[in-house]
Amino acid sequence: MPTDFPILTLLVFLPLAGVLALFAVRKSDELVRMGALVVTLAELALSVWACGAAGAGAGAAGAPAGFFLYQDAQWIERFGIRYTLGMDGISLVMVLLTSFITVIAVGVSWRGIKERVPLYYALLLAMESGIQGVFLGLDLFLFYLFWEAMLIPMFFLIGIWGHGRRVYSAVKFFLYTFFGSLLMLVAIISLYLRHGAQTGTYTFSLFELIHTTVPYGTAIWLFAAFLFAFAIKFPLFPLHTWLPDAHTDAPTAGSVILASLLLKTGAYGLIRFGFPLFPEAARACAPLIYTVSVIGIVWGAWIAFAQRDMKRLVAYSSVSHMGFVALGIAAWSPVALSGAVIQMVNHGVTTGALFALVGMLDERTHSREIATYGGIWGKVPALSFFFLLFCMASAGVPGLNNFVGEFIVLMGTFKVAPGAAAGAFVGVVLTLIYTVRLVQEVLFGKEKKPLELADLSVREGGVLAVLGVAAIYLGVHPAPVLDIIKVPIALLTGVK
Amino acid sequence: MSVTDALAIMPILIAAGAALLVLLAGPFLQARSISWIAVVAAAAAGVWAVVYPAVGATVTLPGLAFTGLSQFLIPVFSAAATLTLLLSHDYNQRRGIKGEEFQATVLFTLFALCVLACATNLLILFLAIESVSFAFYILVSLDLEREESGEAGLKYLLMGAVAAAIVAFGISLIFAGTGTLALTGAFAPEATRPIVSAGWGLVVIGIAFKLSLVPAHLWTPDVYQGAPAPVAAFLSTGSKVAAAAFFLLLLAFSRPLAEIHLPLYLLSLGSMVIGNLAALLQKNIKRMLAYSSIAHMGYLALALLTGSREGYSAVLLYGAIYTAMNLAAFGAIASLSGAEERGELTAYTGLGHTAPFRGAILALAMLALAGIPPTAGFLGKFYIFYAAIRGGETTLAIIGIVTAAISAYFYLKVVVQLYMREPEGAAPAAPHQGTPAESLALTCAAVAILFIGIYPSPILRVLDAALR
Amino acid sequence: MIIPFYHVLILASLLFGMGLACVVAWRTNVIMMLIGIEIMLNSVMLTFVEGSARWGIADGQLFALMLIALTSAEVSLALAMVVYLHRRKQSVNTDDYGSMNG
Amino acid sequence: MTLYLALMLLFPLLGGTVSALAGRKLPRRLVEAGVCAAVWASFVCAVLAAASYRGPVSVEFGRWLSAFDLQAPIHLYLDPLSLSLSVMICFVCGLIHVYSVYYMADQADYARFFALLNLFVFAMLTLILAENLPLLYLGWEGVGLCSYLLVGFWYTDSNNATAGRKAFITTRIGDTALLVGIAWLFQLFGTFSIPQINGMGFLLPHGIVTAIGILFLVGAMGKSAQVPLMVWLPDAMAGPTPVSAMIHAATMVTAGVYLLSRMFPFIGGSAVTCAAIAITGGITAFYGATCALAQRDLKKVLAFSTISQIGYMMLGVGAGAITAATFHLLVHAFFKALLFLGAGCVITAMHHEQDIYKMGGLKDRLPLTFWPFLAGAACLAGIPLTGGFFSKDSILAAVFLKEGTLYTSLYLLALLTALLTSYYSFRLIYLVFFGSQVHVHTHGELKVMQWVLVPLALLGLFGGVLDLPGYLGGGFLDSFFGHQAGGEVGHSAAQEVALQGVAATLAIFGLLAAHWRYGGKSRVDRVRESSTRPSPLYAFLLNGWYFDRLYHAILIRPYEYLSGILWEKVDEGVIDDSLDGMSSGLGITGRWLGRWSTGKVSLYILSFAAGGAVVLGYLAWLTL
Repeated sequence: MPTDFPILTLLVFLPLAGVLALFAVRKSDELVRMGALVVTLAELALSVWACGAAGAGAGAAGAPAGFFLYQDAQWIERFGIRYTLGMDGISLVMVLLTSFITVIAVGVSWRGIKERVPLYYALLLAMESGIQGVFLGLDLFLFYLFWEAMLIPMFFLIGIWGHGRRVYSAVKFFLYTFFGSLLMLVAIISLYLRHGAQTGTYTFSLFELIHTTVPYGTAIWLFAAFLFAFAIKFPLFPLHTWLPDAHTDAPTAGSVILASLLLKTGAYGLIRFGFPLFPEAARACAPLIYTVSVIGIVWGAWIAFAQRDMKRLVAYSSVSHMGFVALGIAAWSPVALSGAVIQMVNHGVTTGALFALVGMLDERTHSREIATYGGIWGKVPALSFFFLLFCMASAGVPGLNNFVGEFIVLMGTFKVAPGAAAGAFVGVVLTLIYTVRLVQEVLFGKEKKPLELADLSVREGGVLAVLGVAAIYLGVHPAPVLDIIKVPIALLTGVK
Repeated sequence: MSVTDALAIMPILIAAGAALLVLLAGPFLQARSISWIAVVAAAAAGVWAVVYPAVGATVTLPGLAFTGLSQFLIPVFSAAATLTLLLSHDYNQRRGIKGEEFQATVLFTLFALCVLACATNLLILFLAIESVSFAFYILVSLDLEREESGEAGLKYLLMGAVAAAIVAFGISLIFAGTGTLALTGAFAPEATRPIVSAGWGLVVIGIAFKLSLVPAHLWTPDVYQGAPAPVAAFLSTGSKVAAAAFFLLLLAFSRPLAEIHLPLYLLSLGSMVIGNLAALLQKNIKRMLAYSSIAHMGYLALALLTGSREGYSAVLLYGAIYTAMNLAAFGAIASLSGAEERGELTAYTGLGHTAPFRGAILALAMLALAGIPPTAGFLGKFYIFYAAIRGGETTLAIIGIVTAAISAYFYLKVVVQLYMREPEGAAPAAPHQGTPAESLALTCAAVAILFIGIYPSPILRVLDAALR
Repeated sequence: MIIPFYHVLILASLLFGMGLACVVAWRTNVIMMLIGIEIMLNSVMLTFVEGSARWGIADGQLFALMLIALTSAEVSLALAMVVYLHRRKQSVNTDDYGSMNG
Repeated sequence: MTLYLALMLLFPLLGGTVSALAGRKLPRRLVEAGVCAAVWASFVCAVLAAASYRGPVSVEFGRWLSAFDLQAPIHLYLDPLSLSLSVMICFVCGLIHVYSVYYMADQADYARFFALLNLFVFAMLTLILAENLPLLYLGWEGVGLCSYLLVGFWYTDSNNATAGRKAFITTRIGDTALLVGIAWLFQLFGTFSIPQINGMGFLLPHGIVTAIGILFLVGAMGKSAQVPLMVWLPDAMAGPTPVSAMIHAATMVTAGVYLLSRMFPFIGGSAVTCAAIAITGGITAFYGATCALAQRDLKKVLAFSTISQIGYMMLGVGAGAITAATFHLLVHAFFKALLFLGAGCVITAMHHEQDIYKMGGLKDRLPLTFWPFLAGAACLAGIPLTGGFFSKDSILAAVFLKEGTLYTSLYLLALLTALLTSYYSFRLIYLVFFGSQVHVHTHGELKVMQWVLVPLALLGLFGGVLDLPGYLGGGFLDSFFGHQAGGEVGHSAAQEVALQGVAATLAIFGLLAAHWRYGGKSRVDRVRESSTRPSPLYAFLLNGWYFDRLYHAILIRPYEYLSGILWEKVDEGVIDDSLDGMSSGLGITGRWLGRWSTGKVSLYILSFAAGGAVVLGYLAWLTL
């Protein structure tokens, strides 16, 4: 690969360019779908290609340590804003996840979305661009730009193609996250000014700002603003209430992307920006994060048990699972952080798959109520098999992906904060309780009312099989992923 | 007046000449031709200001000079006028607003705006800003068919006249205290300091009216609602930027007094809070935009408050961005309005799908107004808050940001209506086909919103030159 | 006789205040409000003229002259509007013109 | 050796995966043959491994979890303990697979069944052979998952599914304690390797060893159905009978015992933990035996007896007699599998009737079932010279030889339990096989199924040779395990004989009591009584001391109830509604502020003027 090939720019803007391509073929829904699939597959190929650079190992020219792909250009010199993209192991994993899940999202929308198809796929692709930008941007301004820009497509996806109280949910989602982000903006600006005043160079570059000396009292506030923004995205208790609504009312692909990717941006932000920028403040806030994440783990799992709507159940389970990620980040030890990152990936795969499954059931019966179903195992064995598989993955059965993340997080956290980890262990039990309830009431028992159910189509089967393979692979052989993130995590935590 | 002078102030001359031309030739020409003449003239004024490098030329005219600031402001004003003219031609035809006086008045407004941008003393400045207001009294009440239009005109006129008196009294006190009307060096001797101080106070409250800052904001919703949509577009952009520029000239070129800090602080605070909150549940889109306008002027006041170069720079940039955003918003409203003004929010249900282009522009404008990247609205807000924090106004900046977050709700409400609601009962009247002129205007505004949002460096360079 | 500077200012302020009071209080008649505005502007002119006298420059007088022109234009426009509105509503009471609110 | 170990795990994994993915497409015979072959191939590997065994072997196959100092590779460890268990598991599971082919002959969903059976074997072997704790945990949870799905195999009846769920969740509670223990060990040692941890236990303060030991005990309680986490096992009988035989009698439920034996060098360092284990075991043994006295359901009798027998093994571990516990574990696996499979034959013959009071006279109708079953019951009851007698006795002896009031009372409790065991074993025999004849249904499948019982019966009867007491020539296991056995105290032959005499007497006494109460004529009375309302004591025992109801009242109901409250009243009612309330509050404030704009220009001017006055007033105050 030529070193000056702007692969990162391409990664970010290829889907956006795809929007234009879709515009050209907007008359035919079928062509639009194919186009979207081609673009997302190309993006996936590009991400895989980027792995090659990771394998090459050499750092990019001028890049900070750990970044094997790096791009830097002048953008708005008036404010010292630069167009800086960089990819290290953590970004790479997230980028891969994004590309992968977006392909899945296109796959699950194929038949479910029948209205305003071109707009739908255009938004999906725009969304992908935004998320890739978040995972690659290293200039705080650039990051913030993507961070907020990605809200818009999701807002439209929920609002136009959603169900139930879709408008309420869409607006709530938007405002909630928007509010948090704006406070972060204040913090970014003050950090920027402080750095400028100290060094004379006004810049938004992460790796310059890291060296800013911020008095502890101020740092706490700045970190709190960052944390607030990221905690909403995460979501951490008690800032999570937008999530069940947004998930429940979003179209299937929307829920998939929301759960698999958008929530990860919060965690990623905390890892990439929150903790490195304010290490002491972050240390000081760690007990707070421990507390809310443990409460979130238990709370989400407990409330998920009471749910009647499958999507809402999965949504609350996300609150619970993301608590583990937060726990791992708060512990900020190499092991815990590795666990947090891999848990992000795992949660993305598993929860995405569960939302896809619920979407498929919904497409067939137009009901997401658990009470509608029962004993469908005999009718749709393939679908039920995947349902069971992903539920068990979600419950943290070893050999499947979620276990890996949860286990590593728990081991890492226990070392640093045994009390917090002990609380999280309770969640391990509660998780199983709601999962087996879901499995039992949907798959087992007698049919409550006769349902017209067809088993998986080839497309659906393909989508789920890919996710299933990912779930099992990550559960059995997560070592490659753990290796990729090892270098950046060592650098972040200062461990050799 | 030498040739150099004439060339330097050519935008003013173009606007004035075109206004006269339209007025004189009006009876003999078709409405279409009049509009085109007006559009070309208005655009030419702006283009001239951009292209002709007259900055710093020695001008012998009293009270006028072509400065860097003029070079920045005149294109903005000209763009506002041009787009207003483009939008209003078809709008006026649909609404039965006849006669060339509309175009002539717009051009006359542009003339006054250009004069304002070039003014170097208080007299010219005052006359220019009053002429702008004067022209708007007429424009607002030009829609004779609608009762609201006349009512709005009356309210605006009465308030405006009182405000003019107050500003004039303020200027007179400053003059009495300092003995000069020049903007270059108003120095108040200690003895007359209270007088000058009172003068500044009066000027501030007068400007508060022009910028519609709380508590002098009450006219804004009524006037926006009553005015024809293109006029509202022009009013919310041209007159606001003019008022901001007026204040800026006063502040930047004569030493601002420390004592007006608190009044301005409260004005800004009140506007941000009340404007954004009152807009939340508005049902009429124009009233909503009026309250939004109040809030945005609160942001401007926040930047002005810092009294720093960055603050002024932010004000100007925000003025330009705000012009683009509001032109797009009101432009889309104008274009979507048929024989009836499309005022109620519910009348926009589903228009994003039935009128995709204009719906998208309106949605873009709303997102920009809400300050969401990558639109220019985000950059503008960023600059304002950046300047505010840098200027030490952190508390107010945080309050402003919180209110900005709240404001997203009512902007999104429009987007929701456009794309996400099903009509309750009868579907809203289908919009007529968009005309090329309207499309051109809307495209220009949208391109500006996106371009400034994504690559603001060029405009920032001009801005830096303007404030040198 | 030279009238002290401050005396004129006080007079002008009183005049201005009275004009403003007229505008605020006499809301039932637009004409009276316009008269109030005239009074306010007159006080402004007085101040300008006094300023000119104090500093010995003509700028203030010039401003006053311009204000006269401005005032007349404003009043003519206002009266035209009053006539137009009166024709529609048979009222010069500003409180009757409140169809838009909230 | 590497090859044997790898293949031992891979065969069942492969068999399970193939039948899961393609089982429905493949011919039935092929699937059946495949899964059986897979397990028997594993058995062959296990035997070969045993044959070439020279000493503990540890083989690393690849990386699994690896993040910085957290390393949990796919690493197997073969020592006498794991070797003997794997041989036993492969053998018993192999027999049960064959049995299942016939037992499940009329089931359409065979692919799922056999896939799960094979995967279970894989998970069980992983559990046994794991060198590190995460891998052990993988097997531990894997067997739990398979058990969950197999108990609920007949999913259309939601009772079955509920039983599976109960098993899964209850054991998960224990599993989590185990997980905490693992985390703690990792925190202390930075390693998961079992041999390393075992070797470093002495470095730790006593308290920590105790705490970790208790956590492991709780883990074992869940898996091995010990008091108080035993409630799931009787319900788990809802699964197909081969499943009960394989998972809930022979293999999975003994995993707890295995875990504690495996970790004994570490946890044995704390006397408190040992005592806790012994108490748990003793109480459970007694609890299971009492409950078994009153059960009417054939399989539940066996389930409670399993609970009770595992209690013995725990007692043995608690007494430090690892060899004895393992010995009992192995023998128990044979005879309990035998009993369950025999019960399966009976149930098949009885058209899926499981109430023992409705059976009778099967001795003559199903002689090939009766004799092996009788052998199994004899083992269970500890009739002298059966395998069960020797294994149970070695545990009793170990407990007896531990000094102290605690162990003495536990010994007495265990003796009482032995009496009860003998009594309920023969109660079962009398009720099922004696008395008047009922109609049975025999067919070709039943023949094969019955033949499977024979090797198990032989192993059960002569299992004692694995570890004969010293005076009979010493035991094979004892010498095989020699190096890792815990604090077993040497004892004289005389003592041993005396102890065995006591135990034998009690067993015989139990047999006689059962005969007196259920044999001959009195059987008819008992059957008649059974249709009347049971006495309170009887009901108490029948319902497993009402533990289910207790848990339902203090745990399950509050949990369910609170989840609804937390969701609707707190999550939505407080957290979410406060936001909604705040936003509508803002909206109302806004509307109220909007009212300022009344439409009357006079007010506008007034506000304007007032604002001006305030500004001027402020400036005046400032400057004057």
